[in-house]
Amino acid sequence: MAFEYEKYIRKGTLPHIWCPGCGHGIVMKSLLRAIEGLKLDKNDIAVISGIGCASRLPGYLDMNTLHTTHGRALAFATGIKLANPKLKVIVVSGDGDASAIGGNHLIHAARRNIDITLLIFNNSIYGMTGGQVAPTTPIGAYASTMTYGNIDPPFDIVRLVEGAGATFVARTTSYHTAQTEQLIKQAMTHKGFAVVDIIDACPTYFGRKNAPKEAYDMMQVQKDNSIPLQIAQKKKPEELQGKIITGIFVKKEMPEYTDTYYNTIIPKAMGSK
Amino acid sequence: MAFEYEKYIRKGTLPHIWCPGCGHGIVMKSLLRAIEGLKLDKNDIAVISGIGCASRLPGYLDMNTLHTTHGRALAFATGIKLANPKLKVIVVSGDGDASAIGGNHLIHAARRNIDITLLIFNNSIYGMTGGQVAPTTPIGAYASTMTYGNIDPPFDIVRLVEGAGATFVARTTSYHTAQTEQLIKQAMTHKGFAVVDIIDACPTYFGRKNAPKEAYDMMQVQKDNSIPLQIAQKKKPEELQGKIITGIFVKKEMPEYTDTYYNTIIPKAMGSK
Amino acid sequence: MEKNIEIRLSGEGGQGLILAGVILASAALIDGKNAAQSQYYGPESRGGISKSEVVISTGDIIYPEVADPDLVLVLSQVACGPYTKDIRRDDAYVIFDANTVKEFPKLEHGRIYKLPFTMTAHDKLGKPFIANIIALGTIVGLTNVVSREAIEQAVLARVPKGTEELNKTALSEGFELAKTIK
Amino acid sequence: MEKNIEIRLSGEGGQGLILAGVILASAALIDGKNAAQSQYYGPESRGGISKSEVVISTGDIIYPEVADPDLVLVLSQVACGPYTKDIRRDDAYVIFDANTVKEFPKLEHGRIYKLPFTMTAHDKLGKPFIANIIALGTIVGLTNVVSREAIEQAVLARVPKGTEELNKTALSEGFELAKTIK
Amino acid sequence: MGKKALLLSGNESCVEGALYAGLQFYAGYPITPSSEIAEGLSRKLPKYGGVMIQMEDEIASMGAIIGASLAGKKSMTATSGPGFSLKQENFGFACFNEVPCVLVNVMRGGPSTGAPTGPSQGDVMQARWGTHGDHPVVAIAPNSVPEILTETVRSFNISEKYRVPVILLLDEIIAHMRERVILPEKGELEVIDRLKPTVPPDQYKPFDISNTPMPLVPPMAAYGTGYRFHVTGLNHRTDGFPTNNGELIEKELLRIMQKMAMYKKNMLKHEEYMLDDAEIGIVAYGSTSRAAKYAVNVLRSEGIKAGMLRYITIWPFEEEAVEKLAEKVKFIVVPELNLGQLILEVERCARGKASVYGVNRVNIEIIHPHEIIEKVKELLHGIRV
Amino acid sequence: MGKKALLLSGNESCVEGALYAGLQFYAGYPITPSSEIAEGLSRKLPKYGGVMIQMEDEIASMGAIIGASLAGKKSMTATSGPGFSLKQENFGFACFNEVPCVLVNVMRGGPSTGAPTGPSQGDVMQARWGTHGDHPVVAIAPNSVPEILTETVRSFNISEKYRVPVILLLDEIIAHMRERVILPEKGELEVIDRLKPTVPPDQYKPFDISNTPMPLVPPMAAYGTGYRFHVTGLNHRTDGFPTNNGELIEKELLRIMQKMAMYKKNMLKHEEYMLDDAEIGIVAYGSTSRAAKYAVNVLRSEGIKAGMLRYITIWPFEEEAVEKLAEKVKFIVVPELNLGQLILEVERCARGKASVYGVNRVNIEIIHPHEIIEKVKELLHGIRV
Amino acid sequence: MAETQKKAEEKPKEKHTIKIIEDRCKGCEICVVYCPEDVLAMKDTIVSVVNLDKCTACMRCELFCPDFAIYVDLPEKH
Amino acid sequence: MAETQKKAEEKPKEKHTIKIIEDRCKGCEICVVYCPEDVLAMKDTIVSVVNLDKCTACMRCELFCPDFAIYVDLPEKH
Ligand SMILES: Cc1ncc(C[n+]2csc(CCOP(=O)(O)OP(=O)(O)O)c2C)c(N)n1
Ligand SMILES: Cc1ncc(C[n+]2csc(CCOP(=O)(O)OP(=O)(O)O)c2C)c(N)n1
Ligand code: SF4
Ligand code: SF4
Ligand code: SF4
Ligand code: SF4
Ligand code: SF4
Ligand code: SF4
Ligand SMILES: [Mg+2]
Ligand SMILES: [Mg+2]
Repeated sequence: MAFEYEKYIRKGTLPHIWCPGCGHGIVMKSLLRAIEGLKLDKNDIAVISGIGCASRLPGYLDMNTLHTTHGRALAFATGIKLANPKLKVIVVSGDGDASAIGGNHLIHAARRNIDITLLIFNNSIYGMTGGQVAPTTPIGAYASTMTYGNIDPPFDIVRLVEGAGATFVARTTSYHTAQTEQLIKQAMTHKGFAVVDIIDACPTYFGRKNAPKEAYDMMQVQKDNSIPLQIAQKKKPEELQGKIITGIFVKKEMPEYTDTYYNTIIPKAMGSK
Repeated sequence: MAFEYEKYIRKGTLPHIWCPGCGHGIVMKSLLRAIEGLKLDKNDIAVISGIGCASRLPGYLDMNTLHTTHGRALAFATGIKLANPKLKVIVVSGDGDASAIGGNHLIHAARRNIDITLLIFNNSIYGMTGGQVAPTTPIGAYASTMTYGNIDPPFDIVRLVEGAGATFVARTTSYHTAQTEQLIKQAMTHKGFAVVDIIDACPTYFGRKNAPKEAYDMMQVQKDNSIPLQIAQKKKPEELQGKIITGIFVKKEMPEYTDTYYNTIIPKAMGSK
Repeated sequence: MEKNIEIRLSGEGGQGLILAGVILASAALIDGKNAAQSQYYGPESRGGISKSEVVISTGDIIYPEVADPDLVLVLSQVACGPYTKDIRRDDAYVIFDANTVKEFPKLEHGRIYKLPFTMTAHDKLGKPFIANIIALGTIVGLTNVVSREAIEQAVLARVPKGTEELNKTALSEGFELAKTIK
Repeated sequence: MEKNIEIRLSGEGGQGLILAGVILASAALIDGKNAAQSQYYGPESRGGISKSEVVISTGDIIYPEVADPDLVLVLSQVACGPYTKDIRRDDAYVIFDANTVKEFPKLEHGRIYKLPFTMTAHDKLGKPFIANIIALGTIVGLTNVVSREAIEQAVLARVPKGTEELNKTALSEGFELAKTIK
Repeated sequence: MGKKALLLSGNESCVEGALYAGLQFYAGYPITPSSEIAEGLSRKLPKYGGVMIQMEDEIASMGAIIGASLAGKKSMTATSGPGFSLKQENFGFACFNEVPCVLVNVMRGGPSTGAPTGPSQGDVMQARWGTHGDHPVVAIAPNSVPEILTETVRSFNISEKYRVPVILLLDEIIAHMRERVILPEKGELEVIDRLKPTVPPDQYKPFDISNTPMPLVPPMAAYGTGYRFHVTGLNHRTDGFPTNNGELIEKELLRIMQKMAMYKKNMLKHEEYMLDDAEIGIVAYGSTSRAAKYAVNVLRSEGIKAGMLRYITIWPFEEEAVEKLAEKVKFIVVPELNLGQLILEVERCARGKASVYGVNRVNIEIIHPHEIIEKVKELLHGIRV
Repeated sequence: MGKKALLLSGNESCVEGALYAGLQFYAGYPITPSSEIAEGLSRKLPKYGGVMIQMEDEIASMGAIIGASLAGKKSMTATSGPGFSLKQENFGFACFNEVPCVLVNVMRGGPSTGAPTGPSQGDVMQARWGTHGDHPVVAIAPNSVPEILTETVRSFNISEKYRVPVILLLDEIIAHMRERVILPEKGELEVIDRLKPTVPPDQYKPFDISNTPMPLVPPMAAYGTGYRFHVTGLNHRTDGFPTNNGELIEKELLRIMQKMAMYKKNMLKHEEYMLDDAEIGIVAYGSTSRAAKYAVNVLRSEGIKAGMLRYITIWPFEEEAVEKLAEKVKFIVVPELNLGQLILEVERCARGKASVYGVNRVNIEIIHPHEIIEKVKELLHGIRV
Repeated sequence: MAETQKKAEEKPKEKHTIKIIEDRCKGCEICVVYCPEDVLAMKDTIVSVVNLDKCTACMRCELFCPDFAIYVDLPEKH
Repeated sequence: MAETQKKAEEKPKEKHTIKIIEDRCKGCEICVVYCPEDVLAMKDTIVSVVNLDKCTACMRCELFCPDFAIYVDLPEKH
């Protein structure tokens, strides 16, 4: 075997529950390769998720795992990280989980710059509940709660978290397995809140009402529509319409929250009467 | 009387509950002048707020007013606007109300570009509950829940809502009464979601633990620290440390949500069988 | 037929059991009868155990699920255990897919049949997913719980455009299978 | 003193009534007694009705608020109505600020005094906000509910650094006022 | 049977009921097993000129429907357990301010995320007590697909007529089940709209009952109609403005509760099945009542005089119905798809006059008639388990 | 009285209790009248090496303390009504996954925003039923400032020992009141820590009870200690993984409830005051019980044989205490700062053996002893109001 | 600078008065501090006019007062 | 291009096999479509190897399979 994924997977949990062709499985593999690349001990990794198809991921991982409530993974993760700063904390979210109901925790985690890596499995739809519109669904796309085509302008997750203060922000697609692996590695190495927006495919529900329908075709679209940031920067806005710009958008050093707490507040408090 | 504020104020409701020197009253006056300037009928204005000192404002206005739950004003306002699109809808929020507990509704209203004007009375603190840290409190400032000085990096509200997709974003201070009036007017004229971040002063609680303490001194700081955007753009980042950059940051035309719903979805639905 | 007819279609997610149940219930309505259709499925999008139940009656339907099965269809191995254990009547039909079910549960009651729905779907029609419609044909052929016209009309009303002929053929295949055991 | 002593300090927000109550209760603790202090204030930061109640006892304090007032202090007009109506004892002290209260409620019970706390604070000490401490001095002077040492110690422990002298003077002024009516 | 019979799911039937009742605004957030309500309305509501919006979460959805209702539109939201919990704060706002609206809760297996596709009746007590503070509540639990339609209409009617939010408590079984429904013609069912004020705008107070044709129910103006009023979640006076005056606070709270007491009889609804000569009482609601009815039939066929009291309106709880029942039966059995919730009310109202026993299940299956039958027989033969 | 007596508010006393009990993580969101707890911990908790964080809202606060508890730290949050409503969804997660933590709810006037500085006991039923689905709950309601300290310690102990979230229900009166408190020395009060697993990591299952010294209570590993386990809000098996198997689902839910039943007696606590020969029973809790005790004294002094049953642990409800009381008294009076909540449980458990009457107030004032006294006299003289 | 303010400053110094609503004044001193002409002063905890003659009707006091307590009463209708 | 992928491509074409875990394969066809050498094909609803010889061990099937169902079994330990 070229890569021993099973080393990180809980025995007896495969096959997973995802549909044929669901991109979540592809991203999961990229995540595992990234973890392997960082040579981390499974005991030191905590993986937390909310609710949704993507959020079923932690259950498969042989690590410290927690499957919380819809949208709230970052809040639980904040508690875990602050309670045990030596844990490497990864949050796995669907786009709905992270940016719809979970939007507030997203921007606040970004603001605090707490050392959590957030992976958004962004398939532009609510998979788990059957294809309702998400805050990431493109204008005009069909969804079970957008019978006449979506009129809600989608978030640009990258700009959203950047505006909220995130110190590491990147984007890739499930098709770009190597880039995903690399970006996750860099995100996990970054000290502070790091977000990777991973454009992903839900053939079952996004595909049901939109074209293309097949998983492999959806991956092809990811491939064809992607433009690396360096190239995109040289293009005009019109040329970037509908494109997926990939790469690292933000990477900056700022005090990390857990660190500041333990190294500033506690000493100050202990010093004062 | 130079300006007849009372025309817009409900009889018998003054004096208001705000503390001596609280900036909320100054901003309220700027708001009333802006409304007068737009020659709007009081019957056609709805003013909605959450909970907090700032959120007590609607009660004083002789308009359609609603004082909701903490952080949720934009959600209620969205229902009002969609139910009766001819209403001019203004949401009045404290910084905590808008960006702490209400952060999710803030970014989603921005994303939707719904025709609501949001005024954030940004005094960098939770006034109503007694001076706890807010997501806008500067690093190092003291608050009743930041005994050893604040370590939570604050939001830049302008960047946050810009990142979320807002189509009109401006900043001013309670000191700049004329600019506040003008910006509110422009925000209200803008078709879409418009945010005015108004740097404001809470002498009682922000002043209690930080310098300066007096309302007039806090206003002086607002004055001295403000730099208009056009000038700021010519300065280096270092020179802008701790400065309040004022002016209009974003102003762009995008389809407005209510409009799109009534003019796209409904006709489509009625047309289809 | 005074008593309610209680039918359970079981198998796993992806086999079109819910659709089959809905079609059967619609057919009952077309015949002027009353029907209640219900289902269970898990969160897995594929492979999870699943069932669809239809109760058909000329009068009111009090209990809307299968309380005392008249017919149980089993299209997959996972469904065998849980969904056949409440068969209490000797005249109840228990119909297994002979291709997908390998180990058959020991049953104390019921008339047991093993029919090649999946194989028929695959070999004769070239579409494995059509086994549900074939099974419907067999059920109606066997029990006359609804009229042949009604089931045909109901199938055509609910299947995707362009697949009408295929589905009609599938139904007929089901009726043929019913004849083999009647 | 076997019975609890029940004291109510009333007025409006900003008059320092809560602080006064806390000081009085602390003084009781210094004397080795038991005390319970409670308060009510509205959301207005200024002008809203407000009260602070202190129950002092050598034994357990069962009901922690004023059930049967021994002393009611009224420092503002708004507090007159609501906070004097439950006075049931003829020997209860009812002390109004003669400067801030203009209309006095008609009371059936109690020993009623009107004392110039605000004026004393303003004219003699130049600090209107110190009326609360003056009133405390008067209360202790009148009732001996706590010792003079205890109240002095309690005041000094709770007032801002640098205002110790001012507060001590204020207390003395209060004791003086008490003498005028004793 | 002149009109066409449709095979509808419970959720679809709810959509039809809401449209029939005049729904004009829906805001929701998807959650199994309620999502088909939003999906159906996404397609149908704009055909009626109404607005359907998917909000960012359940909290926002509840806020939006309150806003829309205050702006004069009949409003609804739908959810399931986790979302029901999230809506509680704003739901309390609606209760307190007497804002008409309908909150559909399609119950699923709990607690927490539980079993999203599993049936349950686990939120019955939450419907009564889920938000903080004392507040009026109406909760209605139909037991069939056609009844969902008529009870949805009744929910809107109660909500509008008495200015009280109504919770429509469905369970996953009937929400997802399909049954025959005949859509009512226009005029066939009563449709009630809220009372409008008759006083001129400058005399209008949103909670004033001195000028209402319906005692204790204040007429309700809509934002944007020239009536400029204030609404707050703080304790308020009849003019809608906040107050700290304890007397006024209590008066207003009591008025709302008295309103509920006064009209309670108009909100209540129950079904009695073979109760006349019953010696054994079964108290049930929702899908479980269908197993109970089946059980009654079986028991009767075996000569056991069982009868069923089915609550259609669960809250306010019709205490008298249990009191009466307890007087005459040997014992009462309460089957519920939870660990015993409404049984507490049954026990309370039985006042010791009849023993009360539960039949409970939380294994995400519907209660089977045989379980009820066995329980009754067991109790009859004096065997306690 | 060797140790120094401090004048502390109830909220300050709660801070001292939590620190004494070993609190290591606090997450909260400010709300009157609970904020002083967060403020006190902001100053004191880091002195103990613990973390105090103000989160973006109450939902996040509840989530964070669950996370921290799973990472092995004793955790707490504090709020009031509106925040209590918001925390319900995540609170249910903690109940279901048996995550030790303490949720302080300082009750204020409700419903909705209500009267933020007004006292209330309006969330008593919400504490039991606020989240969806069936779930275990412990709620404790002290009645004095010193008791807040000891009951906070007891809350942590129960929570840790039995793996159950505990709600500490304070009311605004005792939270803001100041009384004399003597801080306990180290060792003076018992402090209990959760059971740690004894099996090696590869055999560990987070809800497995086959290897526990305390029947039905699974030992609890912490994240990051080599025990790699899974926790989910879905219905799960003993190994923590989700399941759709109805039998397993029911088994696990019943186990949690059985655990509560088994240890209920260890969680219960009540005070009996002059009950031995009582002819009139007063059932009370929280600040109201102090008015009740005062009333008992006054009534006794007038020759009326009244007595008080005070619930300190409210949930689980000690049914037997009321049952016993109902057997011997003429009637029971239940004073509450709400419109009648715990009285429903009292009524239920009295089983008709004694009539039960409420004394209720929602005018944001504490109940006065005289109101109770008058009610008792009125009832004694046969006058019903 | 916005209209209201500009208008006020350009205005010729006509006869006008400063109106103080004492019930509303909370004594924050903002008007006193920001009056460019020292027209106002605190008297106890409330503001009062001490030098009306110097007043230029610049409107600052009115614009800044958070409490709707001070108005510049211009003679002509605006 | 990331390490894993590069490494695989540079590798000399040694003897290797494609391992398919049939229980896991959900028949999404991704591996079939993205195999550059047409090594794979669908057989019923499951993938199968039809032309191992052409396989270059490029790893794409393994990288892309969402179901952990197909692996390139390289002879040497990695
Ligand atoms: C409080 C709450 N609201 C709603 C739901 C229902 N729900 C479950 S997952 C989900 C959205 C899933 O979409 P996404 O997060 O994009 O993940 P995906 O399934 O697409 O991977 C929703 C709305 C829930 N479980 N809890
Ligand atoms: C759900 C809920 N949580 C908390 C509170 C308590 N609360 C009331 S106002 C407020 C914050 C006020 O700060 P801000 O919004 O900045 O307004 P300001 O008072 O400073 O004008 C808080 C936390 C509440 N009322 N409801
Ligand atoms: S529904 Fe969509 S997101 Fe969910 S498993 Fe299936 S393909 Fe993936
Ligand atoms: S507390 Fe602060 S924000 Fe609130 S009224 Fe006082 S000064 Fe203004
Ligand atoms: S108008 Fe200008 S000059 Fe006149 S009092 Fe006011 S601030 Fe002073
Ligand atoms: S600004 Fe207004 S409130 Fe402040 S002192 Fe002047 S008049 Fe009074
Ligand atoms: S390794 Fe490459 S060439 Fe070989 S089967 Fe996989 S995709 Fe095809
Ligand atoms: S990619 Fe994986 S699951 Fe899909 S067909 Fe190939 S082996 Fe099967
Ligand atoms: Mg998604
Ligand atoms: Mg603020």
